[in-house]
Amino acid sequence: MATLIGHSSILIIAVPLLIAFLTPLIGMASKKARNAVVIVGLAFVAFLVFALARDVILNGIHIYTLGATFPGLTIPEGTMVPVRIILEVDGVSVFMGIIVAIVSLVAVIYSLSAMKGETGQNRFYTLLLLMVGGTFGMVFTGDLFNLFVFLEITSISGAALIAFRTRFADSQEGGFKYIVVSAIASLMILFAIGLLYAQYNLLNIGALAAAMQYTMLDRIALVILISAFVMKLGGVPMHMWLSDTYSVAPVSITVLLIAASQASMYALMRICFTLYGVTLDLAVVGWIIIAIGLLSMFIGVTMAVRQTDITRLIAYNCVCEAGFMLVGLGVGLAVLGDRTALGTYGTTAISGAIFHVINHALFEGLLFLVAGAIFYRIGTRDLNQMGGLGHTMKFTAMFFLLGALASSGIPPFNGFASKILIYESVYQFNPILTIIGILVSIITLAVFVKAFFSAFTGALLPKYENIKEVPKTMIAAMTIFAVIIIIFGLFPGLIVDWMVRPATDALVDQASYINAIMGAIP
Amino acid sequence: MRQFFAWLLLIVLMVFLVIGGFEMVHPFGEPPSTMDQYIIDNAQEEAGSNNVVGAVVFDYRGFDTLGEATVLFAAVMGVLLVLRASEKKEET
Amino acid sequence: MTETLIGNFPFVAAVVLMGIALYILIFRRNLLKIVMGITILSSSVNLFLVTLGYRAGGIAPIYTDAPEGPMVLPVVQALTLTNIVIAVATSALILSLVIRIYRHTGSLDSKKSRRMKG
Amino acid sequence: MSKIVRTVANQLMAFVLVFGLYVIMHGHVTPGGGFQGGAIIASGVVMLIVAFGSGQIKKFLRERRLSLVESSGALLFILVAFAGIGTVFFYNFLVGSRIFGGIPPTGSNPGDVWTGGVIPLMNLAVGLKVTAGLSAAVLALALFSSGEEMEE
Repeated sequence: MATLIGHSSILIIAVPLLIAFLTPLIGMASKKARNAVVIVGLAFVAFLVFALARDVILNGIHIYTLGATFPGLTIPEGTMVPVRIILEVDGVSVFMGIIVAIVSLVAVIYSLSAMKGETGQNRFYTLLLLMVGGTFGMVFTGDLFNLFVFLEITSISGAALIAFRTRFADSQEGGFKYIVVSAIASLMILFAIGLLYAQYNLLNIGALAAAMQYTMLDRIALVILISAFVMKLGGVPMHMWLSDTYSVAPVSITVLLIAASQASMYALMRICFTLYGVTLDLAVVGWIIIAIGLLSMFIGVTMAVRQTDITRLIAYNCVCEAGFMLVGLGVGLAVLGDRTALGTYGTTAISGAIFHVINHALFEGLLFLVAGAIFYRIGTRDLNQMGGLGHTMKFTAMFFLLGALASSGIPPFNGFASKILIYESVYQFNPILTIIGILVSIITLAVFVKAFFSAFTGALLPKYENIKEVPKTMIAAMTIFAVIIIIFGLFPGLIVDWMVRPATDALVDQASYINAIMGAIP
Repeated sequence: MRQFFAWLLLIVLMVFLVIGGFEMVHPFGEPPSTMDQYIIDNAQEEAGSNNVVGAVVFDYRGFDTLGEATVLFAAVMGVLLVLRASEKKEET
Repeated sequence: MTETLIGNFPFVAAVVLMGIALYILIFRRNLLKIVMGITILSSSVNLFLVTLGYRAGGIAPIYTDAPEGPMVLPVVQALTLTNIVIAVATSALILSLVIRIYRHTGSLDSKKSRRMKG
Repeated sequence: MSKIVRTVANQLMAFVLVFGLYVIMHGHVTPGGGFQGGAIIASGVVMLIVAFGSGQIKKFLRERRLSLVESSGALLFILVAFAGIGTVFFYNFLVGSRIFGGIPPTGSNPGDVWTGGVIPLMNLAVGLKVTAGLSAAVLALALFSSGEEMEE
């Protein structure tokens, strides 16, 4: 068991890749065997993630040096810097890992019946596993170039999966957009990595953070990195691609795309808090991120009001919720250098943002799954053509209501638990931000109530009289999300203490991240 | 209007980057080399490879190469997925 | 000052190439030209990375029958190799998507397809 | 294409194969490696596609089989990486052993193929993978744009 945990950080990345390479071979022989292998593999990975999470929270940062004579040998003899690729798993990484593990399991369970009858399933599952492996790699790696490589894996397999339904022109265009945006973003990231490498001859995040001088070139690299990652997570100046891709992908893929966007959010946190840390012009960068967040909230919610397509509506809601996280992060970043302010409200703001990351993945995932279930049964996403579906699809209607209430921050659900953390801490920083946030939440609620009434209530339309509830595996997938949402909503204190607080401490504590790589520096 | 902003963005970005190019801390031809010099000195002994780039690609940064091979695999799978013949599922 | 200007010219060349690529990506509407823009962008980044590793009078980092002299930095060459393969993969996938879009809409103009912007 | 082009392409393919294999297997001694050699062989396949037309090539090279070969190459690569997990993932466990275990003398030397540990094996796996992968992608694009029906 100890050896398994010792190697778990690499196994979590390598096992999905291994199964992905195996899937085409197994799929030739038997479809059932393939599905079984995929589910068992992902369940094993999820088990490893939870075991690793427990270990990291109890024993601190987990280091794995690839190709060295033993995993802890970060710096070889005869030099002062790390040479090999190092996986570095701390509280935040493992927190993101938990999100990816849950989301990927649910996505596969949902796909089992949602994809029935489609061609090309072998390749579908292969690419899905590659995407999961890529997202795990993004959150676990401690090396900048490795981050870029895994970002590429995620975006290429994501683009191919978005274009899965080749009979619709929309999907092809969505895939094209996604890959163009991610190619530009990742090449700019590589350029910024080159700028950092040119000055310090290092690629490891911890070692770079220790050597950081914050010169002119570092500022250029910072601007490029922030804009590229904001582009990848769908922040406002570059949010156009998000609604076009999320709405056309198969929904189980959309759920994974949300997780991939959250991994970009994680990368943004890493860049700001760990790579640059206190050397930044904290107030300036913090306010820039707050501004991006405010714009995202505002534009996301106003665009959502106008949508009649249910998936596009939810996609714009994603932009809006990403804004909340960015505001929380920005406030935390702005006061990072100020010990007292950080203690009174800074860490709370960051906790709120981090907690909102997992809540966002859960309730947006649930909403997308519901939209996918409706599409599966009636073949349209247009809200105006729906009506009275609540009579026949009772579970689906209930799940939609649950997701909508959680998303708008209504008390007994998880969205409230994280939004209240953001509101109360941001209020101490700047009250106007909180007022805007509450307003945006209210409009979100209005949007979802409108959508709920037009889709599920009213008289049952005659053409939908034969519509049945969706298959059991789809219900099971949605139930997993729903149960976690309710648990998180009922016991937010426990979750914050066990998972969110360690993640926040790990994010703020730049020194121990560096020490884990470079050894204790006096 | 949109054109104007795009031009502005492009020009600002380029001026920014060109200044960066001229202001490189280490001039062309004299890069810093703490990490690379270690690899050049030890590649033969540790990886047993005369080709230092080969040693970096498959030994020191082998995980990147796994990722890169995976990217290629994903792209080929994607091409075959996107260009597959037709879908049997009828429209509902 | 002029010495650094001339000496750092390779970096500036990479940046100028990047400017050309960004110009194409922002102002051109033809899907194939967008693909070309991405390819040029990745070439410019490759050029930048390779120039980073150059040492004055350096030789290729291969010990087989190596002449005397300092070796250029190997890590950036490995990074460039990785990026070349990734660029090939990206353009293969993107071209297949373009072919599909062309089959559906009969046009390569991004304005003519319904929701394409940027 | 005309008969001359076809014949020349046919004859050249043998040389392309030999050269590609040379580049793959000497990747740890001379410039080159799995990616470069694989790309060389794949370009030979592209030459055949241009000369004979994709319909002809389809008869003996199916993109489905190519993608299986690609999977096997990727699998071989990751298994070699897994084999080192006794110490650490990606550990070069063959240096100093019987297989490819030679250690070259430090400094400039004539070069010996029997060195490099796992590097030659990985070169081979990657070469297999890149050859099959690029050929499959190009073949699929060529077949699709010439209007041929593809299999699943």
